[in-house]
Amino acid sequence: MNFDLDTEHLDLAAAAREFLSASASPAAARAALDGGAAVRPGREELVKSGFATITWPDSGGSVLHLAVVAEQAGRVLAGPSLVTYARAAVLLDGDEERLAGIADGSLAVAVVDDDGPVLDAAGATTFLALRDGALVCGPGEVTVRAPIDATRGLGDVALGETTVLVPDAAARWRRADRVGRTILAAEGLGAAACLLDMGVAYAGQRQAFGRAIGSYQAVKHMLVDVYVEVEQLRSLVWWAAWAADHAPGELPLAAAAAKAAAATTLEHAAETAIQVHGGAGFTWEHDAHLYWRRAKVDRFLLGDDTAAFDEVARLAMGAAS
Amino acid sequence: MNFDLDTEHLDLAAAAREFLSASASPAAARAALDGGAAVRPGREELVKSGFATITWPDSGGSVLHLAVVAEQAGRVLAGPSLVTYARAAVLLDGDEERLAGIADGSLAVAVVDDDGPVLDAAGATTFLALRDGALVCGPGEVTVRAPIDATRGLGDVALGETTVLVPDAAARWRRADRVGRTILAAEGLGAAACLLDMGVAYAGQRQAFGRAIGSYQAVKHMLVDVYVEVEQLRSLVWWAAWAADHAPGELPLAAAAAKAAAATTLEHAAETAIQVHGGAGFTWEHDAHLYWRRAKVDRFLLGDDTAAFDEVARLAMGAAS
Amino acid sequence: MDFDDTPDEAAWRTRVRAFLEQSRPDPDDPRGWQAALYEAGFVGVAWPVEAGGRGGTLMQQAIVDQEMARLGLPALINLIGIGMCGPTVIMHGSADQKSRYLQRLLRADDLWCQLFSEPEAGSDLAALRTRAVREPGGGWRITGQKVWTTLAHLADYGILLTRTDPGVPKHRGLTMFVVDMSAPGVTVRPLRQMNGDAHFNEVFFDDVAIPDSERLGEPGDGWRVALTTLMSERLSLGGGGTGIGPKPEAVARHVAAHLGALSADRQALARQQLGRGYVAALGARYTGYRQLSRISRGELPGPEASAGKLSGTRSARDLTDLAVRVLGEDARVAGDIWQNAQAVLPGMAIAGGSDQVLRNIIGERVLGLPAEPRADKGVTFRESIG
Amino acid sequence: MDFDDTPDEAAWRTRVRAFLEQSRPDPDDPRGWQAALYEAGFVGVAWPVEAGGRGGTLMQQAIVDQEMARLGLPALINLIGIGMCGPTVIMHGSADQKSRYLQRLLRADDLWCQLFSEPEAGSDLAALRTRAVREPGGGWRITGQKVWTTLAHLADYGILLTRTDPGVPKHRGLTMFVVDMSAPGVTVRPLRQMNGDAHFNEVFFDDVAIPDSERLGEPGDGWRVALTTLMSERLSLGGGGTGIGPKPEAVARHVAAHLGALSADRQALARQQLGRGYVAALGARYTGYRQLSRISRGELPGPEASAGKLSGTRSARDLTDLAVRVLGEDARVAGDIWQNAQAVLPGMAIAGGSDQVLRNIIGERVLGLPAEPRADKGVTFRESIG
Repeated sequence: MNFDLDTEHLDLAAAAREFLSASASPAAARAALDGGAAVRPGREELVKSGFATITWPDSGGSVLHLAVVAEQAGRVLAGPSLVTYARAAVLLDGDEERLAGIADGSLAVAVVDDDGPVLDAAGATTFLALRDGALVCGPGEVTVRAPIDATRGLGDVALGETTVLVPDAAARWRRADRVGRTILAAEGLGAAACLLDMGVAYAGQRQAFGRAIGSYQAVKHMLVDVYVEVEQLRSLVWWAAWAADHAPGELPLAAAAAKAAAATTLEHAAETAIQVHGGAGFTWEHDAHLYWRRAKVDRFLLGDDTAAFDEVARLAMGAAS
Repeated sequence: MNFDLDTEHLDLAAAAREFLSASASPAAARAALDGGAAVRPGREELVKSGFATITWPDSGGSVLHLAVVAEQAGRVLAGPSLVTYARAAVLLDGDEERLAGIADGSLAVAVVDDDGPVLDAAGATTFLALRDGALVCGPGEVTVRAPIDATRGLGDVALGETTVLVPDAAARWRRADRVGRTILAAEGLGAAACLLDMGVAYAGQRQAFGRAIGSYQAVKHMLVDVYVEVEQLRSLVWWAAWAADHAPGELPLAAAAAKAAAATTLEHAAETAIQVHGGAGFTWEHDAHLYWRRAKVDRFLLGDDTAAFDEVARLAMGAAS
Repeated sequence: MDFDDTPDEAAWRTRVRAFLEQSRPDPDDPRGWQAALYEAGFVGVAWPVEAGGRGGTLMQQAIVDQEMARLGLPALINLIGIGMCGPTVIMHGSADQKSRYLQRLLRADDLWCQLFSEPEAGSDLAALRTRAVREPGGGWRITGQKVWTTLAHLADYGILLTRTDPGVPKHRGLTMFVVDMSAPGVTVRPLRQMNGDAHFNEVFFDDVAIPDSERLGEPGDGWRVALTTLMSERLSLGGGGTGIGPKPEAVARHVAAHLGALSADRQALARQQLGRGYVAALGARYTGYRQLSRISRGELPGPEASAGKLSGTRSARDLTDLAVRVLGEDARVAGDIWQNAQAVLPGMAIAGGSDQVLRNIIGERVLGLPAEPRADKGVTFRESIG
Repeated sequence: MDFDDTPDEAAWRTRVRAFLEQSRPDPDDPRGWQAALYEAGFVGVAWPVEAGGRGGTLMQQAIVDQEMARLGLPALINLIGIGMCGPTVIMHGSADQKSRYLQRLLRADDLWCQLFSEPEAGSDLAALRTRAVREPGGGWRITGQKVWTTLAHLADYGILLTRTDPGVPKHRGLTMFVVDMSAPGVTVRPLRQMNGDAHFNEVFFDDVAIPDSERLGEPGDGWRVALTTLMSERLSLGGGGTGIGPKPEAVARHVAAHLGALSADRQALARQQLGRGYVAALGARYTGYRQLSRISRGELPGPEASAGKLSGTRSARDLTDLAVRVLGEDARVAGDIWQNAQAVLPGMAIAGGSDQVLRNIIGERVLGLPAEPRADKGVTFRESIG
């Protein structure tokens, strides 16, 4: 058994971290929220880096590779989401022209899930959707909505004239959804791990009543509970990504579990980080609320946490009976 | 505003405590569980004391009086439950003969809720039930079931030939149910408060690493959370009892809230007490598990906690719209 | 047991209600609104007459508060002054200070703020660093920074806790002053919270002069003076923290309006979440009534009054979360009042005593559990900051 | 990344499986079952050859454990001996002790127990009071009481932690022995747990003689010896606490069987509770695989291995609660396996390190948060007990 990242993955993580932390940051997320500054790194830089298209046919990358990158993207609240690229790769599998268009930056896509605001709709010109069981593609009118987390680029999409790309695409759509949930969970993992680091660092340094607040059980145990959740989320993300690459039969359960765990873990990590930071933690200038905003949005993306828990239960009971 | 017990209630509580702690105890509950010893104080002593029939027409007592007694009964895990008497008083209102029979010990009643095991079925000879909207009364065959908490006397009841006592009794039945939930919550309050006392006493005295374990935040804060819940449960029990006596319009919400809060608070108090007591807390000889057993049974009596929360929500939304 | 007013209370309530029902406060003139209420006798009800108050009872004050809330009237602008600063001046001020400040405070001629917390002194307030240095002439010079100061941008005066002697243990080297917020060297900077609003301020003191006559209490006695302030805060809060977060009735109304759009499964889940939050909110509300009953009998609220805040932050969080969830697809974007409410709540668990500090207080002072050994005991402030 | 065996591991698994699949253990002869496994080479796999073991890897041992669990075969009777007592003798025993004890232990000729906890020394193990007094002839006399001793009623030997010097700080005055459980003065009394079963024992020592040759490690060095034992416990647990409580698959099967009897609302609630518990259980399981991967690479599990126990006690509680709830009306009475499972769980949060102690360990040793000041530091044991 070797359920751990290999050297290759660790090198990839380091490279992604270097690129992403130079091009995105909580400060950029704040600027996007505050004055409508562009989301960073943005589509252009992201595809240029090659990280977004790592699961493209010729890139030789796996979903696990993309998950490793996505964790780093989550740490710095990068946008647009790698979820969008992960889903596009599955949906457009075989459509070399469009995949090349995304990779060279000429095609800006978003994936339309339901009637609600769409992830990465801001700046997208081409939309992929499931209509009557067919994968369709077309332009759309985007109304960007007032953001909770501006890096998610959510907007309402009114689809224009669409073309059918794949007539019988339900299975493909479901796989894209599950790979997307896996990558969403990986971004959540990065954000949660970053919040934990922030909390631990502050608790180790901030003094109250003559000692570091992290020495008090109330603070220490709060952080430990987050640590346990973050590590278990990490395990679920790896499992889901591995299943996407190697065990399609395990993907439905693994992806739903990862999605659900990411939603609750990130929310818990964000609320704990704010609490540990005391007064400073709920100021605009502190980074904590930017991650908290991410948590409040992400839990509702690609189906909400309630739907994911429900799916886990149905799959578990189905497998058991 | 005088939302507090009066001297009269406090005197009653003291008298009830004296009687009940002399006649019942966790040790008696353990003996009942272990070797099938009789439940204490038992029907005979309980009616002789007058406390059980305090809401009888001529006793001049209110539901609040009975709630005050019930709290003390809960503290020592007394049986049978005062819930049975509280409901009988409402159901048999006007039926002087039967009420007198219960009061002089010649009639041993239980109230049948649904198809499941019935509270205080053990030793009962006469059963009250709602059949097609009518209050009926009759003998029954009791099969006592293996107890979780032996003091609850749960058994399956096969009703024999019944007589209709009140033809159109739905409203009366509902009121009896709500008064019963109030008294059940009062017993739960007593049990939870006793568990809190046990936990606080132990945490103040037990030493680890050179100081009392109650000085550690992990233990202290656990107990504080229980304290807050217990005091809020107390407020809800008083409110529900007061509403039963003076504000029937508030009783449905108050009784459902008290029932729900009692279920969760008692369970939380029991689990915390066991945790605080460490190894000693999960031994047979320690009293904690007897209260824990009470918690595990009571949450399912007179409708479970889930049903009570659902009812609170429906009533709240009904009142709001 | 009853929820009724005593005859005296009922008479008072009638009088209050009659006045309030015909009042039409101008939203652009909060000072005028408070002044009008003061002239009518409904501000500082429980303050002594010689302090400009009415010499009434805490219950009478609570009735005024209840009636104002019931009618949805705007809160008093000088809330901090009335609840915290004024009582401190009453207890520790000189006759001169009392005559200059108290009536004007009640009438909102002057607005007040409370300058205690600092970036490095939150839960551990006594660790504050703002220095007051005595001048040869007897006056004082203040340098330092305060934070989380409500109303500082409008306030005329503030009560200011400073360190005058770093050479003694931290609780013993503090001194309290009244500071003129328009004095040279005082800078107020609004502080944005995570929801984007700026309810609080940072206040900087750069060599600000305060005459010795503006001292409150003896030099070195500032901690005892500050405890009066904090005790008064508890008194003025009343109701056991039931004011935290949205009213449960408002959430129930909102959920009821959106319930029909949800699937049957989601409706069942929403009812569970609403029921749990609602029961907790009712528990806190009726526990607040027990505290009010004690006040009605003339007793003072004890440390157990903080219990409502502990459960209140929790139930407010759960109820607000539900309110957001029932928005469905719109829950992903901002623009709804519940989204904003959600972003206020994390601060609630910290402001006015963090959950952790409140649990310590209740554990030790209500349950009688032993305190933790104090690492900073007997150490001088100077040593403690290394 | 893969979940596959290495070629060596796969070959080993094939061999193990072939043997286990044809084995037919007699439930009335647990010693015989262990002996048969030992003769086949599947007990003490990772123990050194000179200790009677096979000189194999921890991963090989883990594969044996996995295959036994997969086939539902009975656990080894001498689990405590193999996991905790034996490794302690290997590390600290004399050549004579090793030759007398180790192989017999692996073969279940002798059963062993571990005598550490006392009524007054649980989480704070080093506060133990059982006294060992040196006799003029060099032997020792033991008086005191141990508790929570698994298997003491069957054990032939035990490793016994005693206090030999109350005049030094508590960690320094301890000494470890091997005790013959049939020695005069040893009394074993079963201890019933809250579910009515008696898995543990109290053990009383009334002036029990132990020769000095049965000492494990130097006098006063008992704490260091005990740490070896506790470290071995962590090693032998593996899998990150996923063994706590019922298997999530079993709960899912049970819930699925009862779901049809519930209302649609209750079904939705049940699925939420199952989903939450199941996700937590999967999270713990796959985190356990990460630890196993480390073992497979030859690394030792660190303090983070305790994380699974923290979440495991929680998810086991929630899943078992659901399993009871779906019984409907029958949930009010006993007689179902889930009712019994429920009554075992409160002990799980305490046994093998309370949740509070584990959180301290992870907080300090994994997250690097500062330790609390120790009230008992440098105080002699005699002083500490007043």
